[in-house]
Amino acid sequence: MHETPYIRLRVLLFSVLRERIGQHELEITLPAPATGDHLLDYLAQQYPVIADYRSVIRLAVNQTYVPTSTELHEKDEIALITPVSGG
Amino acid sequence: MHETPYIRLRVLLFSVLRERIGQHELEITLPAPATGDHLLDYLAQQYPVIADYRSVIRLAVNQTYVPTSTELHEKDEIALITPVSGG
Amino acid sequence: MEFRSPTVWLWLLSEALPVAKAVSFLQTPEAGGLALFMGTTRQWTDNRETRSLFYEAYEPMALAEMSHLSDEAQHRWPIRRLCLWHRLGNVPPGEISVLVGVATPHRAEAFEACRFLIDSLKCQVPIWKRETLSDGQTVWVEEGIPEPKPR
Amino acid sequence: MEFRSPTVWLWLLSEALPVAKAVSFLQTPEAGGLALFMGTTRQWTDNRETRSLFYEAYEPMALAEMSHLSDEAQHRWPIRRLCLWHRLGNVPPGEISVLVGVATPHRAEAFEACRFLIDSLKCQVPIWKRETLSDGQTVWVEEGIPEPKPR
Repeated sequence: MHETPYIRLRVLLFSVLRERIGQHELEITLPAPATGDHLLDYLAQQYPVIADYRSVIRLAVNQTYVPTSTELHEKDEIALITPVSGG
Repeated sequence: MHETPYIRLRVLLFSVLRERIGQHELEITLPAPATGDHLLDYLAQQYPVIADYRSVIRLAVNQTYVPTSTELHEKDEIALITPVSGG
Repeated sequence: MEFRSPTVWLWLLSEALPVAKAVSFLQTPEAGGLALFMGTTRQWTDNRETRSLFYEAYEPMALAEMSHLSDEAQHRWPIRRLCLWHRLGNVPPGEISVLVGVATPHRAEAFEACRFLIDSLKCQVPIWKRETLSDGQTVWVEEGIPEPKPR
Repeated sequence: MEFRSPTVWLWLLSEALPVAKAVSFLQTPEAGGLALFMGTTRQWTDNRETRSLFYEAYEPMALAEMSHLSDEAQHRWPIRRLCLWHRLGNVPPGEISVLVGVATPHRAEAFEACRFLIDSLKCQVPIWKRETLSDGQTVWVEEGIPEPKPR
Protein backbone atom coordinates (compact mmCIF):
# COMPACT_ATOMS: atom_id res chain seq x y z
CA MET A 1 0.00 0.00 0.00
CA HIS A 2 1.10 3.55 -0.65
CA GLU A 3 -0.40 6.95 0.21
CA THR A 4 -3.12 8.26 -2.11
CA PRO A 5 -1.71 11.12 -4.20
CA TYR A 6 -4.95 13.17 -3.97
CA ILE A 7 -7.00 14.66 -1.17
CA ARG A 8 -10.63 15.71 -1.23
CA LEU A 9 -11.50 18.94 0.55
CA ARG A 10 -14.78 20.56 1.60
CA VAL A 11 -14.66 24.33 1.36
CA LEU A 12 -17.33 26.52 2.97
CA LEU A 13 -18.40 29.76 1.28
CA PHE A 14 -20.19 32.76 2.74
CA SER A 15 -21.41 36.19 1.82
CA VAL A 16 -20.40 37.43 -1.60
CA LEU A 17 -18.57 34.21 -2.56
CA ARG A 18 -21.54 32.05 -1.67
CA GLU A 19 -23.85 34.36 -3.56
CA ARG A 20 -21.73 34.74 -6.71
CA ILE A 21 -20.76 31.08 -6.93
CA GLY A 22 -24.28 30.01 -6.01
CA GLN A 23 -23.16 27.29 -3.58
CA HIS A 24 -22.38 27.36 0.12
CA GLU A 25 -19.94 24.49 -0.11
CA LEU A 26 -17.47 23.19 -2.70
CA GLU A 27 -15.93 19.73 -3.01
CA ILE A 28 -12.38 20.03 -4.33
CA THR A 29 -9.79 17.38 -5.17
CA LEU A 30 -6.14 18.41 -5.11
CA PRO A 31 -2.80 16.61 -5.44
CA ALA A 32 -1.39 15.85 -1.98
CA PRO A 33 0.22 17.40 -0.05
CA ALA A 34 -1.82 20.59 -0.50
CA THR A 35 -1.56 23.92 1.32
CA GLY A 36 -4.02 26.78 1.57
CA ASP A 37 -2.12 28.53 -1.20
CA HIS A 38 -2.54 25.53 -3.53
CA LEU A 39 -6.25 25.49 -2.79
CA LEU A 40 -6.63 29.24 -3.39
CA ASP A 41 -4.62 29.05 -6.64
CA TYR A 42 -6.85 26.30 -7.87
CA LEU A 43 -10.08 28.04 -6.84
CA ALA A 44 -8.94 31.36 -8.34
CA GLN A 45 -8.58 29.58 -11.71
CA GLN A 46 -12.04 28.06 -11.47
CA TYR A 47 -13.99 30.99 -10.06
CA PRO A 48 -13.33 34.57 -11.20
CA VAL A 49 -14.90 35.98 -8.03
CA ILE A 50 -12.30 34.13 -5.95
CA ALA A 51 -9.54 35.56 -8.14
CA ASP A 52 -11.00 39.03 -7.52
CA TYR A 53 -11.03 38.56 -3.78
CA ARG A 54 -7.88 36.44 -3.58
CA SER A 55 -5.77 39.16 -1.94
CA VAL A 56 -8.26 39.78 0.87
CA ILE A 57 -9.49 36.25 1.55
CA ARG A 58 -8.43 34.83 4.91
CA LEU A 59 -8.34 31.09 5.36
CA ALA A 60 -9.98 29.33 8.30
CA VAL A 61 -9.31 25.70 9.10
CA ASN A 62 -11.46 24.06 11.73
CA GLN A 63 -12.94 27.44 12.64
CA THR A 64 -9.60 29.14 13.25
CA TYR A 65 -7.76 31.64 11.07
CA VAL A 66 -4.55 30.09 9.70
CA PRO A 67 -1.76 31.22 7.37
CA THR A 68 -2.35 30.21 3.76
CA SER A 69 0.87 28.17 3.92
CA THR A 70 -0.88 25.70 6.24
CA GLU A 71 -1.11 22.14 4.96
CA LEU A 72 -4.67 20.89 4.51
CA HIS A 73 -6.10 17.48 5.41
CA GLU A 74 -9.16 15.59 4.23
CA LYS A 75 -11.27 16.03 7.34
CA ASP A 76 -10.49 19.70 7.83
CA GLU A 77 -13.35 22.19 7.84
CA ILE A 78 -12.03 24.82 5.45
CA ALA A 79 -13.67 28.22 4.98
CA LEU A 80 -12.87 31.23 2.81
CA ILE A 81 -13.36 34.42 4.80
CA THR A 82 -13.80 37.61 2.77
CA PRO A 83 -13.54 40.89 4.70
CA VAL A 84 -16.03 40.67 7.51
CA SER A 85 -18.61 43.38 8.14
CA GLY A 86 -20.43 42.49 11.31
CA GLY A 87 -21.37 45.06 13.91
CA MET B 1 -31.83 108.70 51.32
CA HIS B 2 -28.56 106.85 50.90
CA GLU B 3 -27.65 103.26 50.08
CA THR B 4 -27.77 100.77 52.95
CA PRO B 5 -24.24 99.85 53.97
CA TYR B 6 -25.17 96.18 54.58
CA ILE B 7 -26.55 93.37 52.47
CA ARG B 8 -28.32 90.24 53.64
CA LEU B 9 -27.43 87.02 51.84
CA ARG B 10 -28.95 83.54 51.76
CA VAL B 11 -26.33 80.84 51.40
CA LEU B 12 -27.27 77.26 50.49
CA LEU B 13 -25.31 74.37 51.99
CA PHE B 14 -25.05 70.78 50.82
CA SER B 15 -23.33 67.53 51.61
CA VAL B 16 -20.65 67.70 54.28
CA LEU B 17 -21.16 71.43 54.98
CA ARG B 18 -24.89 71.00 55.50
CA GLU B 19 -24.29 67.98 57.72
CA ARG B 20 -21.51 69.49 59.86
CA ILE B 21 -23.15 72.88 60.25
CA GLY B 22 -26.54 71.27 60.75
CA GLN B 23 -28.43 73.69 58.50
CA HIS B 24 -29.15 73.69 54.79
CA GLU B 25 -29.29 77.46 54.56
CA LEU B 26 -27.54 80.37 56.30
CA GLU B 27 -28.67 84.00 56.56
CA ILE B 28 -25.61 86.24 56.50
CA THR B 29 -25.30 90.04 56.77
CA LEU B 30 -22.16 91.63 55.30
CA PRO B 31 -21.00 95.20 54.72
CA ALA B 32 -21.73 96.25 51.13
CA PRO B 33 -20.31 95.91 48.57
CA ALA B 34 -19.46 92.25 49.22
CA THR B 35 -17.76 89.70 46.98
CA GLY B 36 -17.65 85.93 47.20
CA ASP B 37 -14.26 86.22 48.89
CA HIS B 38 -15.68 88.49 51.60
CA LEU B 39 -18.46 85.99 52.20
CA LEU B 40 -16.08 83.03 52.37
CA ASP B 41 -13.70 84.89 54.69
CA TYR B 42 -16.57 85.67 57.02
CA LEU B 43 -17.97 82.11 56.93
CA ALA B 44 -14.53 80.57 57.48
CA GLN B 45 -14.25 82.59 60.73
CA GLN B 46 -17.66 81.42 61.91
CA TYR B 47 -17.56 77.77 60.84
CA PRO B 48 -14.39 75.68 61.17
CA VAL B 49 -15.63 73.20 58.54
CA ILE B 50 -15.81 76.00 55.99
CA ALA B 51 -12.26 77.01 56.89
CA ASP B 52 -11.19 73.38 56.33
CA TYR B 53 -12.82 73.25 52.90
CA ARG B 54 -12.16 76.86 51.94
CA SER B 55 -9.53 76.01 49.31
CA VAL B 56 -11.78 73.57 47.48
CA ILE B 57 -15.14 75.29 47.75
CA ARG B 58 -16.54 76.60 44.47
CA LEU B 59 -19.09 79.39 44.55
CA ALA B 60 -22.35 79.26 42.64
CA VAL B 61 -24.55 82.30 42.17
CA ASN B 62 -27.99 81.77 40.70
CA GLN B 63 -27.08 78.17 39.88
CA THR B 64 -23.95 79.01 37.93
CA TYR B 65 -20.31 78.63 38.97
CA VAL B 66 -18.69 82.05 39.36
CA PRO B 67 -15.24 83.33 40.41
CA THR B 68 -15.06 84.17 44.12
CA SER B 69 -14.26 87.78 43.15
CA THR B 70 -17.87 88.17 41.94
CA GLU B 71 -19.90 90.86 43.69
CA LEU B 72 -22.95 89.53 45.52
CA HIS B 73 -26.44 91.01 45.67
CA GLU B 74 -29.33 90.57 48.07
CA LYS B 75 -31.56 88.47 45.84
CA ASP B 76 -28.81 86.18 44.60
CA GLU B 77 -29.12 82.44 45.23
CA ILE B 78 -25.69 81.65 46.61
CA ALA B 79 -24.40 78.11 47.15
CA LEU B 80 -21.15 76.67 48.46
CA ILE B 81 -20.09 73.73 46.32
CA THR B 82 -17.61 71.32 47.93
CA PRO B 83 -15.95 68.80 45.58
CA VAL B 84 -18.76 66.97 43.85
CA SER B 85 -18.96 63.18 43.78
CA GLY B 86 -21.87 62.23 41.59
CA GLY B 87 -21.72 59.36 39.15
CA MET C 1 -36.60 67.18 38.12
CA GLU C 2 -36.63 66.52 34.42
CA PHE C 3 -36.02 68.11 31.07
CA ARG C 4 -37.16 66.35 27.96
CA SER C 5 -37.09 67.31 24.29
CA PRO C 6 -37.44 65.01 21.27
CA THR C 7 -33.67 64.43 21.33
CA VAL C 8 -32.45 65.16 24.88
CA TRP C 9 -33.60 63.66 28.17
CA LEU C 10 -32.12 64.94 31.46
CA TRP C 11 -33.50 63.46 34.65
CA LEU C 12 -32.90 63.48 38.40
CA LEU C 13 -35.06 60.83 40.03
CA SER C 14 -35.28 58.98 43.32
CA GLU C 15 -36.08 55.49 42.15
CA ALA C 16 -34.49 52.76 40.03
CA LEU C 17 -33.55 54.05 36.57
CA PRO C 18 -35.78 52.59 33.86
CA VAL C 19 -32.94 51.53 31.55
CA ALA C 20 -35.18 50.03 28.87
CA LYS C 21 -36.87 53.43 28.46
CA ALA C 22 -33.48 55.06 27.92
CA VAL C 23 -32.59 52.51 25.24
CA SER C 24 -35.93 53.05 23.44
CA PHE C 25 -35.42 56.79 23.60
CA LEU C 26 -31.89 56.48 22.17
CA GLN C 27 -32.80 54.18 19.28
CA THR C 28 -33.30 56.10 16.05
CA PRO C 29 -32.80 55.33 12.35
CA GLU C 30 -30.53 58.39 12.20
CA ALA C 31 -27.89 56.71 14.35
CA GLY C 32 -25.55 53.78 13.80
CA GLY C 33 -23.88 53.72 17.20
CA LEU C 34 -25.32 53.93 20.66
CA ALA C 35 -23.02 54.12 23.67
CA LEU C 36 -24.34 53.79 27.16
CA PHE C 37 -22.50 54.11 30.45
CA MET C 38 -24.02 53.19 33.78
CA GLY C 39 -22.40 53.71 37.15
CA THR C 40 -23.37 51.15 39.75
CA THR C 41 -22.78 50.92 43.48
CA ARG C 42 -19.74 48.72 43.96
CA GLN C 43 -19.85 46.62 47.12
CA TRP C 44 -16.13 46.16 47.68
CA THR C 45 -13.24 48.62 47.40
CA ASP C 46 -10.21 46.61 48.41
CA ASN C 47 -11.23 45.36 51.86
CA ARG C 48 -13.82 48.03 52.55
CA GLU C 49 -17.44 47.06 52.15
CA THR C 50 -20.03 49.58 51.01
CA ARG C 51 -23.51 48.91 52.30
CA SER C 52 -25.09 51.64 50.20
CA LEU C 53 -24.54 55.05 48.66
CA PHE C 54 -26.78 58.04 49.26
CA TYR C 55 -26.84 60.81 46.63
CA GLU C 56 -27.78 64.42 47.35
CA ALA C 57 -28.08 67.12 44.68
CA TYR C 58 -28.47 70.84 44.41
CA GLU C 59 -31.25 69.94 42.06
CA PRO C 60 -31.97 73.02 39.92
CA MET C 61 -28.27 73.71 39.43
CA ALA C 62 -27.54 70.03 38.75
CA LEU C 63 -30.14 70.04 35.99
CA ALA C 64 -28.73 73.31 34.62
CA GLU C 65 -25.17 71.89 34.58
CA MET C 66 -26.39 68.69 32.91
CA SER C 67 -28.00 70.89 30.28
CA HIS C 68 -24.71 72.76 29.71
CA LEU C 69 -22.88 69.46 29.29
CA SER C 70 -25.51 68.24 26.88
CA ASP C 71 -25.16 71.45 24.83
CA GLU C 72 -21.39 71.16 24.78
CA ALA C 73 -21.51 67.51 23.70
CA GLN C 74 -23.97 68.36 20.94
CA HIS C 75 -21.67 71.11 19.79
CA ARG C 76 -18.69 68.76 19.60
CA TRP C 77 -20.26 65.59 18.19
CA PRO C 78 -23.13 64.83 15.79
CA ILE C 79 -25.43 63.60 18.53
CA ARG C 80 -28.90 62.40 17.51
CA ARG C 81 -30.14 61.40 20.97
CA LEU C 82 -28.76 62.04 24.45
CA CYS C 83 -29.79 60.78 27.90
CA LEU C 84 -28.25 61.99 31.15
CA TRP C 85 -29.94 60.57 34.21
CA HIS C 86 -28.92 60.51 37.87
CA ARG C 87 -30.61 58.72 40.71
CA LEU C 88 -30.84 60.49 44.09
CA GLY C 89 -31.30 59.04 47.58
CA ASN C 90 -30.15 55.54 48.51
CA VAL C 91 -28.62 53.28 45.87
CA PRO C 92 -27.83 49.75 47.13
CA PRO C 93 -24.96 47.62 45.76
CA GLY C 94 -25.40 46.50 42.16
CA GLU C 95 -27.97 49.19 41.39
CA ILE C 96 -27.47 52.01 38.92
CA SER C 97 -26.82 55.57 40.10
CA VAL C 98 -26.07 57.27 36.80
CA LEU C 99 -26.87 56.60 33.17
CA VAL C 100 -25.31 58.38 30.20
CA GLY C 101 -26.39 57.46 26.70
CA VAL C 102 -25.71 58.90 23.29
CA ALA C 103 -26.66 57.89 19.78
CA THR C 104 -24.54 59.12 16.87
CA PRO C 105 -24.11 58.14 13.20
CA HIS C 106 -20.80 56.30 13.87
CA ARG C 107 -19.40 54.46 16.86
CA ALA C 108 -16.21 56.42 17.59
CA GLU C 109 -18.15 59.61 18.28
CA ALA C 110 -20.65 57.75 20.47
CA PHE C 111 -17.83 56.47 22.70
CA GLU C 112 -16.14 59.87 22.84
CA ALA C 113 -19.30 61.79 23.67
CA CYS C 114 -20.37 59.25 26.28
CA ARG C 115 -16.96 59.38 27.95
CA PHE C 116 -16.94 63.18 27.88
CA LEU C 117 -20.38 63.34 29.49
CA ILE C 118 -19.67 60.98 32.39
CA ASP C 119 -16.22 62.47 33.05
CA SER C 120 -17.61 66.02 33.01
CA LEU C 121 -20.64 65.10 35.10
CA LYS C 122 -18.33 63.79 37.79
CA CYS C 123 -16.41 67.10 37.88
CA GLN C 124 -19.14 69.66 37.31
CA VAL C 125 -22.58 68.59 38.36
CA PRO C 126 -23.43 69.45 41.99
CA ILE C 127 -24.27 65.99 43.26
CA TRP C 128 -22.58 64.42 46.26
CA LYS C 129 -22.50 60.88 47.57
CA ARG C 130 -22.40 59.68 51.14
CA GLU C 131 -21.17 56.16 51.65
CA THR C 132 -22.55 53.88 54.36
CA LEU C 133 -19.98 51.29 55.32
CA SER C 134 -20.69 47.78 56.59
CA ASP C 135 -20.29 48.94 60.21
CA GLY C 136 -22.94 51.63 59.74
CA GLN C 137 -20.44 54.51 59.64
CA THR C 138 -21.13 57.15 57.02
CA VAL C 139 -18.64 59.23 55.08
CA TRP C 140 -19.04 61.86 52.37
CA VAL C 141 -16.97 60.63 49.46
CA GLU C 142 -14.02 62.93 48.69
CA GLU C 143 -14.57 64.71 51.99
CA GLY C 144 -11.38 66.54 52.94
CA ILE C 145 -9.94 66.71 49.42
CA PRO C 146 -7.25 67.83 48.78
CA GLU C 147 -5.85 67.62 52.33
CA PRO C 148 -7.94 65.72 54.86
CA LYS C 149 -7.82 67.23 58.33
CA PRO C 150 -8.92 64.81 61.00
CA ARG C 151 -11.27 66.57 63.38
CA MET D 1 -25.92 29.68 18.98
CA GLU D 2 -25.12 30.66 22.52
CA PHE D 3 -22.50 30.32 25.20
CA ARG D 4 -23.35 31.33 28.72
CA SER D 5 -21.39 31.15 31.97
CA PRO D 6 -22.08 33.05 35.20
CA THR D 7 -19.93 35.94 33.91
CA VAL D 8 -19.88 35.69 30.10
CA TRP D 9 -22.77 35.62 27.66
CA LEU D 10 -22.07 35.18 23.91
CA TRP D 11 -25.07 34.94 21.63
CA LEU D 12 -25.95 34.81 17.94
CA LEU D 13 -29.70 35.17 17.55
CA SER D 14 -32.19 35.93 14.81
CA GLU D 15 -34.60 38.18 16.65
CA ALA D 16 -34.60 41.54 18.41
CA LEU D 17 -31.91 41.66 21.12
CA PRO D 18 -33.44 41.67 24.62
CA VAL D 19 -31.41 44.64 25.91
CA ALA D 20 -32.97 44.66 29.38
CA LYS D 21 -31.74 41.08 29.88
CA ALA D 22 -28.21 42.15 29.00
CA VAL D 23 -28.36 44.99 31.52
CA SER D 24 -29.63 42.67 34.27
CA PHE D 25 -26.89 40.18 33.46
CA LEU D 26 -24.21 42.89 33.58
CA GLN D 27 -25.33 44.39 36.90
CA THR D 28 -23.29 43.09 39.81
CA PRO D 29 -22.18 44.48 43.17
CA GLU D 30 -18.60 43.70 42.10
CA ALA D 31 -18.66 46.39 39.43
CA GLY D 32 -18.83 50.17 39.53
CA GLY D 33 -18.90 50.86 35.80
CA LEU D 34 -20.94 49.30 33.06
CA ALA D 35 -20.30 50.25 29.44
CA LEU D 36 -22.62 49.16 26.70
CA PHE D 37 -22.31 49.66 22.97
CA MET D 38 -25.09 48.91 20.53
CA GLY D 39 -24.83 49.12 16.77
CA THR D 40 -28.05 50.04 15.03
CA THR D 41 -29.09 50.10 11.41
CA ARG D 42 -28.66 53.65 10.18
CA GLN D 43 -31.19 54.70 7.57
CA TRP D 44 -29.17 57.39 5.80
CA THR D 45 -25.52 57.48 4.77
CA ASP D 46 -25.14 60.83 3.03
CA ASN D 47 -27.83 60.61 0.38
CA ARG D 48 -28.06 56.83 0.27
CA GLU D 49 -31.00 55.26 2.02
CA THR D 50 -30.71 51.83 3.63
CA ARG D 51 -33.95 49.90 3.72
CA SER D 52 -32.50 47.10 5.86
CA LEU D 53 -29.36 45.13 6.66
CA PHE D 54 -29.12 41.36 6.48
CA TYR D 55 -26.45 39.61 8.56
CA GLU D 56 -24.97 36.22 7.74
CA ALA D 57 -22.49 34.37 9.96
CA TYR D 58 -20.21 31.39 9.85
CA GLU D 59 -21.87 30.56 13.13
CA PRO D 60 -19.61 28.10 14.96
CA MET D 61 -16.50 30.05 14.05
CA ALA D 62 -18.18 33.37 14.90
CA LEU D 63 -18.97 32.05 18.35
CA ALA D 64 -15.40 30.72 18.71
CA GLU D 65 -13.93 34.10 17.71
CA MET D 66 -16.24 35.92 20.08
CA SER D 67 -15.00 33.60 22.79
CA HIS D 68 -11.37 34.42 21.94
CA LEU D 69 -12.14 38.14 22.12
CA SER D 70 -13.87 37.66 25.44
CA ASP D 71 -10.84 35.77 26.77
CA GLU D 72 -8.47 38.45 25.56
CA ALA D 73 -10.55 41.25 27.08
CA GLN D 74 -10.70 39.38 30.39
CA HIS D 75 -6.95 38.98 30.29
CA ARG D 76 -6.41 42.72 29.74
CA TRP D 77 -9.06 44.24 32.02
CA PRO D 78 -10.66 43.26 35.35
CA ILE D 79 -13.96 42.30 33.77
CA ARG D 80 -16.74 41.07 36.06
CA ARG D 81 -19.42 40.54 33.41
CA LEU D 82 -19.27 40.49 29.63
CA CYS D 83 -21.99 40.30 26.96
CA LEU D 84 -21.29 39.95 23.26
CA TRP D 85 -24.40 39.49 21.19
CA HIS D 86 -25.03 39.70 17.46
CA ARG D 87 -28.30 39.55 15.64
CA LEU D 88 -28.48 37.61 12.35
CA GLY D 89 -30.95 37.91 9.47
CA ASN D 90 -32.77 41.14 8.67
CA VAL D 91 -32.31 44.18 10.89
CA PRO D 92 -34.53 47.16 9.92
CA PRO D 93 -33.51 50.81 10.48
CA GLY D 94 -33.29 51.86 14.13
CA GLU D 95 -33.01 48.27 15.38
CA ILE D 96 -29.97 46.84 17.12
CA SER D 97 -27.61 44.45 15.31
CA VAL D 98 -24.84 44.12 17.89
CA LEU D 99 -24.57 44.60 21.63
CA VAL D 100 -21.32 44.70 23.59
CA GLY D 101 -21.46 45.15 27.34
CA VAL D 102 -18.86 44.97 30.09
CA ALA D 103 -18.95 45.58 33.81
CA THR D 104 -15.70 46.44 35.61
CA PRO D 105 -14.79 47.96 38.98
CA HIS D 106 -13.99 51.39 37.46
CA ARG D 107 -15.28 53.25 34.45
CA ALA D 108 -12.10 53.79 32.40
CA GLU D 109 -11.56 50.05 32.00
CA ALA D 110 -15.24 49.52 31.09
CA PHE D 111 -14.94 52.00 28.21
CA GLU D 112 -11.63 50.55 27.04
CA ALA D 113 -12.79 46.94 27.11
CA CYS D 114 -16.07 47.79 25.40
CA ARG D 115 -14.27 49.68 22.65
CA PHE D 116 -11.76 46.87 22.21
CA LEU D 117 -14.53 44.30 21.87
CA ILE D 118 -16.59 46.13 19.26
CA ASP D 119 -13.52 47.17 17.24
CA SER D 120 -12.13 43.62 17.30
CA LEU D 121 -15.49 42.05 16.54
CA LYS D 122 -15.72 44.15 13.40
CA CYS D 123 -12.30 42.93 12.22
CA GLN D 124 -12.27 39.34 13.35
CA VAL D 125 -15.65 37.73 13.73
CA PRO D 126 -16.90 36.03 10.53
CA ILE D 127 -20.16 37.90 10.12
CA TRP D 128 -21.11 39.74 6.95
CA LYS D 129 -23.81 42.26 6.17
CA ARG D 130 -25.75 42.73 3.00
CA GLU D 131 -27.41 46.08 2.56
CA THR D 132 -30.75 46.50 0.84
CA LEU D 133 -31.05 49.99 -0.61
CA SER D 134 -34.26 51.98 -1.06
CA ASP D 135 -34.51 50.87 -4.72
CA GLY D 136 -34.37 47.20 -3.71
CA GLN D 137 -30.76 46.69 -4.87
CA THR D 138 -28.59 44.62 -2.55
CA VAL D 139 -24.88 44.96 -1.92
CA TRP D 140 -22.49 43.11 0.40
CA VAL D 141 -20.89 45.78 2.54
CA GLU D 142 -17.13 46.08 1.86
CA GLU D 143 -17.52 43.91 -1.20
CA GLY D 144 -14.55 44.43 -3.46
CA ILE D 145 -12.21 45.74 -0.79
CA PRO D 146 -9.45 46.76 -1.29
CA GLU D 147 -9.95 47.37 -5.03
CA PRO D 148 -13.48 47.02 -6.34
CA LYS D 149 -13.66 45.44 -9.80
CA PRO D 150 -16.94 46.07 -11.54
CA ARG D 151 -18.14 42.87 -13.18
